[in-house]
Amino acid sequence: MNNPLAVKLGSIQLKNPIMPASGCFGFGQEFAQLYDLKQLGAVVVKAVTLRPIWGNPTPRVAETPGGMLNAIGLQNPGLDVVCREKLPWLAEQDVPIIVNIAGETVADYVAVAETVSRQTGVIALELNISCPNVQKGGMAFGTSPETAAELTRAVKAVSSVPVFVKLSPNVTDIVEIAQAVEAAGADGLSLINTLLGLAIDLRKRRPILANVTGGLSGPAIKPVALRMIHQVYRAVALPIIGMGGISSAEDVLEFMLAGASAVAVGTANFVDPLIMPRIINQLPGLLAELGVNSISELIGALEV
Amino acid sequence: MNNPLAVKLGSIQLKNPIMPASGCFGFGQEFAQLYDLKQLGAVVVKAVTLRPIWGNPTPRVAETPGGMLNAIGLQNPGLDVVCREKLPWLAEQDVPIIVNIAGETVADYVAVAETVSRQTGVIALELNISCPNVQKGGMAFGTSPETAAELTRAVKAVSSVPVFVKLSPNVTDIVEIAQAVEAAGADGLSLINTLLGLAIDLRKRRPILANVTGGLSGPAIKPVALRMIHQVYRAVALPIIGMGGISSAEDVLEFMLAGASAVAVGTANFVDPLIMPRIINQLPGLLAELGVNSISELIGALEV
Amino acid sequence: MNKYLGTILNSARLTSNVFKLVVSVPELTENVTPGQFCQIRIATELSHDPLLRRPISVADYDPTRQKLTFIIRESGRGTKFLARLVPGQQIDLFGPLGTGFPVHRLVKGDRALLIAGGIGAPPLYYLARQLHANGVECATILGFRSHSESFLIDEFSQFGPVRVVTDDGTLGSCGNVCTEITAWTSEGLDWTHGFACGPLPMLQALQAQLAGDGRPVWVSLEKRMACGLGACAACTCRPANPNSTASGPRLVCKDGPVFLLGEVELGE
Amino acid sequence: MNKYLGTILNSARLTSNVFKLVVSVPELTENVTPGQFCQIRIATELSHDPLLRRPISVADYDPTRQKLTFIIRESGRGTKFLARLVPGQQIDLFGPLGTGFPVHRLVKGDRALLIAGGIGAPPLYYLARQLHANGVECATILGFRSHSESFLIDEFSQFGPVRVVTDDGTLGSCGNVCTEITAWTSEGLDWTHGFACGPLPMLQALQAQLAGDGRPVWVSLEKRMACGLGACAACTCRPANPNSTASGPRLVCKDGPVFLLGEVELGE
Ligand SMILES: Cc1cc2nc3c(=O)[nH]c(=O)nc-3n(C[C@H](O)[C@H](O)[C@H](O)COP(=O)(O)OP(=O)(O)OC[C@H]3O[C@@H](n4cnc5c(N)ncnc54)[C@H](O)[C@@H]3O)c2cc1C
Ligand SMILES: Cc1cc2nc3c(=O)[nH]c(=O)nc-3n(C[C@H](O)[C@H](O)[C@H](O)COP(=O)(O)OP(=O)(O)OC[C@H]3O[C@@H](n4cnc5c(N)ncnc54)[C@H](O)[C@@H]3O)c2cc1C
Ligand SMILES: Cc1cc2nc3c(=O)[nH]c(=O)nc-3n(C[C@H](O)[C@H](O)[C@H](O)COP(=O)(O)O)c2cc1C
Ligand SMILES: Cc1cc2nc3c(=O)[nH]c(=O)nc-3n(C[C@H](O)[C@H](O)[C@H](O)COP(=O)(O)O)c2cc1C
Ligand code: FES
Ligand code: FES
Repeated sequence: MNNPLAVKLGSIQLKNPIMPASGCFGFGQEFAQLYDLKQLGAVVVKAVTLRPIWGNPTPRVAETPGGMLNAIGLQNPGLDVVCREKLPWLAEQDVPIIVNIAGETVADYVAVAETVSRQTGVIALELNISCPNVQKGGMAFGTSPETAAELTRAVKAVSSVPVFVKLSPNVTDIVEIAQAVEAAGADGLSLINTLLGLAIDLRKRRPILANVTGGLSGPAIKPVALRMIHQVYRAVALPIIGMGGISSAEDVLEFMLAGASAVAVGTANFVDPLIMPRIINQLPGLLAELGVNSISELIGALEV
Repeated sequence: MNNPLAVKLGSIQLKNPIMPASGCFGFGQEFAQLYDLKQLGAVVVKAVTLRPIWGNPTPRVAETPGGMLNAIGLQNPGLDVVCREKLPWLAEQDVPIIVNIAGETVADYVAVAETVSRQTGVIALELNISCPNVQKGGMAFGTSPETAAELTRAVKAVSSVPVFVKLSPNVTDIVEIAQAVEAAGADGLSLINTLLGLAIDLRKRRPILANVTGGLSGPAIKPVALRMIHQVYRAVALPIIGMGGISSAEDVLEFMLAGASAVAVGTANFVDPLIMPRIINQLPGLLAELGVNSISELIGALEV
Repeated sequence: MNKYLGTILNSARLTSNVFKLVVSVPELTENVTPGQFCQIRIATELSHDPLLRRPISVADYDPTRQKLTFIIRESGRGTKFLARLVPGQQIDLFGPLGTGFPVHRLVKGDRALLIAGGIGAPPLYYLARQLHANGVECATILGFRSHSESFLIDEFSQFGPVRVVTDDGTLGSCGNVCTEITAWTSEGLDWTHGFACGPLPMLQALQAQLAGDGRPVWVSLEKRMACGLGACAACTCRPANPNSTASGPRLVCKDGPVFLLGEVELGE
Repeated sequence: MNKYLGTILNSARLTSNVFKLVVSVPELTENVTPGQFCQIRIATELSHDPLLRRPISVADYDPTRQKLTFIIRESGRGTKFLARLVPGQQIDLFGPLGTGFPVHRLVKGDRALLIAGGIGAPPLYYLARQLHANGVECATILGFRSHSESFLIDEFSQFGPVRVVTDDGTLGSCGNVCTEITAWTSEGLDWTHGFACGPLPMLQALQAQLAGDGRPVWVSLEKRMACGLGACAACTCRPANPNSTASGPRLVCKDGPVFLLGEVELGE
């Protein structure tokens, strides 16, 4: 019998379209205490940089209506530790790995991409050109089509696995950026990263986040994510990993209708740490209820 | 005794900083059944265009997590009816009027501005260059600094009252647009208009809105609004009317800390139709609790 | 119209997904016309989600004891919230809103035909009670998907003859309200004024069936709303004859929800 | 650690803004260490706001009857929600989380000093009960702003001597926990292990006062959290000595909330 949840992300075959969003799942070890990671379509790990990063001062998170801000600042143990400890452990869990990579310069990205793409279990890279919480690099790469394309080209040249470029929603025209990275050879797109936001502590007259601003995620941004995925899906041919506020099996299918071939669940893991296996278990029943044989039929099937 | 709620919007003196956001209050007649409009700092009316507009097909609104989408499409009875019926009625309520104006071409805007700015009771125009729900004009004017500046200049040339330019948040760099309209002679800024979003009816596989996409408003967008106001406040000298998700007296003060000299309450009027008088009544107590003598001390007082 | 705090007196299931809420609203002294509705707040003041109020028709009103009744079908998040309310809890109501049925256009001796599809029945119940009290004869057709989804049948029977029709024939005759109008008419049903509430396809079919009939039929429409008050233009509908005078857009929340069948275009 | 459904057994006010929730969690069979906490979900599954869970320390645990106690101060939206819960309602708990107090590092004859500031008292109560059961002597200093804000005094008294200190002198001595440590020490207080929980300024003052003391003092820290599990890096703190081995960032939710005083930088 065919697996109704199987999807293809370009050349990549996944047993289901559900994966964690980068930064919301660490390197998987903590959630593995709660359930078997093998159930997931893939695991997207926290952004990896060349050297270890401490990240921003705390507070790093703030709750907002229907969402949250974060300004983690890419805290991670750096390429060496990731390749020596984190990825080997994850590879043993028998789940496909997608590594989110970040850097301050093109050379940083290239160095990380070259090494990390060759680690066991890594099936794709996710190029984070959209982190709003670092001074250098990050979102700066993601708001200009030219720099986004240049970076994509450089990483593609060294990566041994497909490269997904993760776009920033903080732009006037996301389609323009998507087309630029498509032309530069990207194998797929991830969207969206967080919207830049500010939360204020009225009594202290200060921003809640030590970093002043942070990235807005969670259900609040879902309509913006769906709109951008829909726009991009119609304009480029690349497979899309969709994300932004997903918190139910219904949300997953809405993202696929808008054009996502797979989805990432981020903030919702904090609300319900068991959400991903729950969604995976609910999807077959929901598809049956909707009269859909294979989830991949829904990709881009929105009628407008 | 001094009025602790008094604020100045450039040359305009308001008895308090609370006004409805354009499009969420019609021309005031409906809410006047619930309370005396004289209590408000000002009334901002629905966008007025040269000719009557029917607007988009329905459904025109969709609920989203912590927010809503609208695609009204600038439905309004047109300049003649507004000047003949709506504004005279409002002027009789003894509340300052700010008229939001929209159009498809620069000439449209100019024609509306010229006439409407001379109506009794009108203290300012709000130039809507950020409506995401119309095919022509609207947001197109608000996403390029050049066209925004050109339109501002043209309207300033004919308006007999101060002109506030209402900016779109759907841009990479809102500061750049703000600076362009400042240079073009704007007297103030209103921000933010709605974020472009999409909501999907999973069972019908169709967008919920007949117009496909719509503008996201409500608490969900509050962090984005605060961030943009903060950025713009630091970069331009113009007074700002802040809006985007305000639904409490605390929210009002947060917007003022970020840099707003006055605020507009939009979507929250639908959640609680009595919200504006309630906020106005609560503000003096809240200020006292915070040890603030005059609300205008808070404008831009965020410590970063 | 005003914002009121109500206290749940009773919550009861009528079918597996339809429930009745009886709410005490001590401060309500306004008149409530059948066909008017309330915008019910879903979340408490500590939560922003679900954000918007839900429009729900008044299914009954007892002005001496200030008791409002709503009959609600659990469909999405908001109505699921309402279904969980228990006696003693408070809800925030904004209403009564809109223009209801023209109860007083009918006088003793007039003969009303009430046509309800599914969850369209509640507002017609309050209407029937008032018409009956005014000496108007009421005949009612209630359409449901099946026996298990039927409700309010005995209640309508207090006011006159009731015919039930179901899609699957598990109760009453098999068919829909249109086939039942035809059947009952051939058996001698006679009416002077019609009133209908139900799903859009039912109203469209009714409009086709009764086109040119001449007798006035009022229908209660649904439209996605934001303000419920006439201020936001979310709930616009077009007059059926755009060349008529007074041809501007009509608002379901203010000019409606009750319109004369044929007065406005029927659409989502 | 797991996600559990609990049922409120009891909700009671301890002061005007501190309340106690007793929750039955039949499926909880794990060990719960004093100092561990739960992430409590605020909104129901039908609502996205307030979105995040709230970290609340376990104030007591009865493993035979699977009853968890939380003592909570109403401050913002989330704790206001929790304050409205009534017996019979269900809550969604994720826990027990984090690394608690090293109860078993102390043995019969050791003398514990417990230092609590305001809402810092609850986790120390559960700790005191376990230490006492293990034969450890417990001396407790409870600091409050004033008499009206005091709570748990009798409860701590079951386990040993208690000194109360208030900012305004309305109960016990006038001062803060630091002045009380000094006073009590001069009156002969003798302890081998310290445990503290309270507001950041109190912990900072304690650190200054006890610098170089030599006796181990464990403190329970607070930090804004998202996952509560160690996966998101929201709750990082820096080791106080960045040149020490094992010098990577520490996580309050996983490596803490209990740290040895002096082990990590104290900050918001
Ligand atoms: C004037 C009027 C009177 C009504 N009276 C009743 C009644 O007496 N009993 C009853 O069960 N239902 C009634 N409805 C329909 C009821 O408003 C919807 O079923 C309800 O809003 C759905 O909310 P939800 O949260 O369950 O669904 P969701 O899908 O979560 O709702 C999402 C949004 O869409 C809106 N929406 C969804 N369906 C409808 C609809 N059919 N009409 C209008 N808005 C909708 C909601 O109000 C909300 O804003 C009435 C509708 C109108 C316009
Ligand atoms: C490990 C740990 C144990 C705790 N134990 C208790 C306890 O037993 N009793 C008790 O009353 N309080 C305890 N707190 C503090 C409690 O978590 C906060 O008071 C609570 O989160 C405030 O939520 P709110 O919704 O009322 O405030 P809001 O201001 O609405 O909260 C907004 C956001 O900020 C976070 N936040 C606000 N204040 C704090 C804080 N002091 N610490 C961490 N996050 C915060 C909230 O969790 C939420 O994400 C503990 C905190 C931590 C970290
Ligand atoms: C705490 C946190 C940390 C994040 N870290 C990263 C990261 O390291 N790299 C990245 O590309 N995106 C990161 N993101 C963005 C998410 O991967 C995701 O794009 C975004 O949160 C929207 O999805 P959501 O609404 O489901 O959370 C982070 C998000 C959060 C909330
Ligand atoms: C139903 C609706 C209609 C609106 N119409 C207009 C309009 O005509 N002109 C305009 O400048 N903004 C319009 N807006 C945007 C609001 O004025 C405001 O900028 C936005 O909704 C953010 O504020 P809020 O979150 O408080 O609603 C409209 C918003 C809504 C929800
Ligand atoms: S719902 Fe706002 S005008 Fe009808
Ligand atoms: S809260 Fe996520 S790592 Fe601590």
